[in-house]
Amino acid sequence: MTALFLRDLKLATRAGGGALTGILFFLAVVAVVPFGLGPDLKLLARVGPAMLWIGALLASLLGLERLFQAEREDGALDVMLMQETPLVFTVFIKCLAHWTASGLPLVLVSPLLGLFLNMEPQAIGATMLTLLAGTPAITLIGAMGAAVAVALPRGGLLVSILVLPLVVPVLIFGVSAAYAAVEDPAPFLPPFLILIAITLFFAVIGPAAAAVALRAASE
Amino acid sequence: MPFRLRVDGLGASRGEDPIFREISLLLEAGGALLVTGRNGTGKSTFLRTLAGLYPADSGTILIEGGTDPTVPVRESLHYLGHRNAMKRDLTVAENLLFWSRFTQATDDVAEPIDATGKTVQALEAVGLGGLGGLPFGYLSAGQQRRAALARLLVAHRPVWLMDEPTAALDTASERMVEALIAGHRATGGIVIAATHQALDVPGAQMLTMAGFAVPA
Amino acid sequence: MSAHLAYVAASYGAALIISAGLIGWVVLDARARRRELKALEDAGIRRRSAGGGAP
Amino acid sequence: MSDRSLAIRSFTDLANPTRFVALAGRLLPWLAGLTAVLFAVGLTLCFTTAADYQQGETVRIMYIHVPAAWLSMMGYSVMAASALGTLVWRHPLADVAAKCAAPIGAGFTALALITGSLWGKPMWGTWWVWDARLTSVFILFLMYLGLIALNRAMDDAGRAAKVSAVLILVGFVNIPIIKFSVDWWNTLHQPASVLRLGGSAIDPEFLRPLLVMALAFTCLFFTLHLAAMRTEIWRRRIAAMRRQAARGAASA
Repeated sequence: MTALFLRDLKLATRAGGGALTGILFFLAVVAVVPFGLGPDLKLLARVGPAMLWIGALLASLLGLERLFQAEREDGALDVMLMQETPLVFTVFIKCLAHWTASGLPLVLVSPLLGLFLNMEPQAIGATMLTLLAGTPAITLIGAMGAAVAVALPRGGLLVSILVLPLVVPVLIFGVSAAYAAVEDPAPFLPPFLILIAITLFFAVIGPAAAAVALRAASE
Repeated sequence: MPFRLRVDGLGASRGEDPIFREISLLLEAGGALLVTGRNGTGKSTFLRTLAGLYPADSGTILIEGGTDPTVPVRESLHYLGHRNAMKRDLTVAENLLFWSRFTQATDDVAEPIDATGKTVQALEAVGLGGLGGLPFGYLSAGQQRRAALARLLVAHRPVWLMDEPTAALDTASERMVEALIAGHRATGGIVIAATHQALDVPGAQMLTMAGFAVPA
Repeated sequence: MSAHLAYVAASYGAALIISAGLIGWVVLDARARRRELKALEDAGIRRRSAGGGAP
Repeated sequence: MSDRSLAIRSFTDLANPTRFVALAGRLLPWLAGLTAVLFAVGLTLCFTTAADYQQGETVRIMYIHVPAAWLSMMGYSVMAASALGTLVWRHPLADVAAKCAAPIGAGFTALALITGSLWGKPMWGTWWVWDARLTSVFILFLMYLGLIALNRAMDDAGRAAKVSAVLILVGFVNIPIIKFSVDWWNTLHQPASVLRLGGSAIDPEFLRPLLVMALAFTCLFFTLHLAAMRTEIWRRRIAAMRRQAARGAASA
């Protein structure tokens, strides 16, 4: 299993890998915000955490469609289906590798982008923490969408509409936790713990659903 | 109990249209089966059904005398499809190293899996000895097919399912494929190959797929 | 008060339009498929499992 | 003699499409008639009861809005049950049921959203209020659209049935999470003074038209669903016959 993890990491960081495109897209989204909202620092600071979260969400959804498509096109998916290790675990490892390659960099680069939006250190720290807890959930949810994209030849187009309703709770709790850390009255812990709970919840549901869809796709 | 592969009344269909019906065969250890037939008569689907990748709607596939009866059939099979299951960005050695570790049956972990050693041997066996360091994308179609064949050698599985093994191969490589098949059968393995060219596989059973011409 | 009636009328109008739309779509779809089915059967294509079997 | 063989003896008999089509053919006229009667009674009740002292005439919008919202959730539950039928019991018609319920459910959800915003205009002066329940229904509408798009992207019905069943169930499991997160998000940003949609406790006088209308809508849903399933079976049968004809011609 570690072999699969390391291979996927190598693949992602190699030439064609998706890691870099995720970060660049995130940078683009956040860089565009001040031009849209204007240079008013106070407004940017208030909007900061939400923008970082929306940027990270869109960036991680971007790279997900190729998660299983490449394996299917070169025939590796068939071999993976014939393994004794259950497919669910293989899918989980692939999601982990994909998150490490393209989710984690988003979290690491978010402080830099936070400065663009004139956020105080405390807000940057909180956003980073919530992103760290929330982005895995997005990858795990996206895995289901990616599995559908493999199952249906034309299914890839509608991955975002299928995944959107499931990602809304992650966004809600992520942003509310980030804001809670900044405004005194609102408690930080409850939304943050719920966010972690959602991530764990999808850690189970995501790979299981993706495995069923992939097996249906191999027919 | 000698190692055997038994298939009884196997049938599969796509939606409502049947692809093949009532295929039964018994292959002893060291046995081989050549599947021939016109295009579109279901050769590949037959192999994918054997591999468990395509749902059969009738019949059974059993492996008798295997080490552990509870293990599902597909885990003692190697399936070589039309596509090579290799990543273009990784080098040939990296690809084979990965497949060696990934398809390593868990019970083999007792003796240390010498993945690198097996990879080198496999590359030698298919005549790609010096090319381990090259990215897979640089290889010619024939070399890529030989690298795909090497994948069957890096991890031991008793039954080989090969779909057009000699595709994109020159005559010299075809002899090499026949040698590989003979070698695998010598160690008590079973080989099922779907092919167009006449492969010299002595003592192999023949199965011609008639396809299902629906009465008009 | 009369303004409120406008909203009430709009709501019932919307309900009517959507229900009529759904009913219309189902009825027209059924009629078209029935016609196609009859045309195919007239052309003498006998369904293999005419009795039942998978849809 | 043939009529007896068409009688439905047990649930598994429904698995046979021909028998299902025959049953649908017999049931549909009765169901349609019942729906018409219920609507007639419901609508008269809607307009004969007194207006609400507080909301005035707009309370009559509730007679459409609340049943439509219930229907949108019932529609999704029907799809979830069908998805279970496909995955667990491998019932051949379950996929047909799920595929046909989606557009009808989406229609009722749209109705719920439209009447919700028409209700909001006189009450709060804006066409759309991010009220917790309205938002949940909106997300449900997105899920419906996703599933309809998925069903249309399916070319080979059988193969992708399992995939859409999986997605329906995943969506269904997530409804409580979405509901909870939207309520949380709503109380966080919305000043608490927003008038809740339900208004004061519904006294019996308003309850009667509401229940009759809900019954009428439910009957309408099942009438349409049954008819749509029958048509879907025909559509798949036509596709099978066309494929057969093509193959027959090819091999002749």
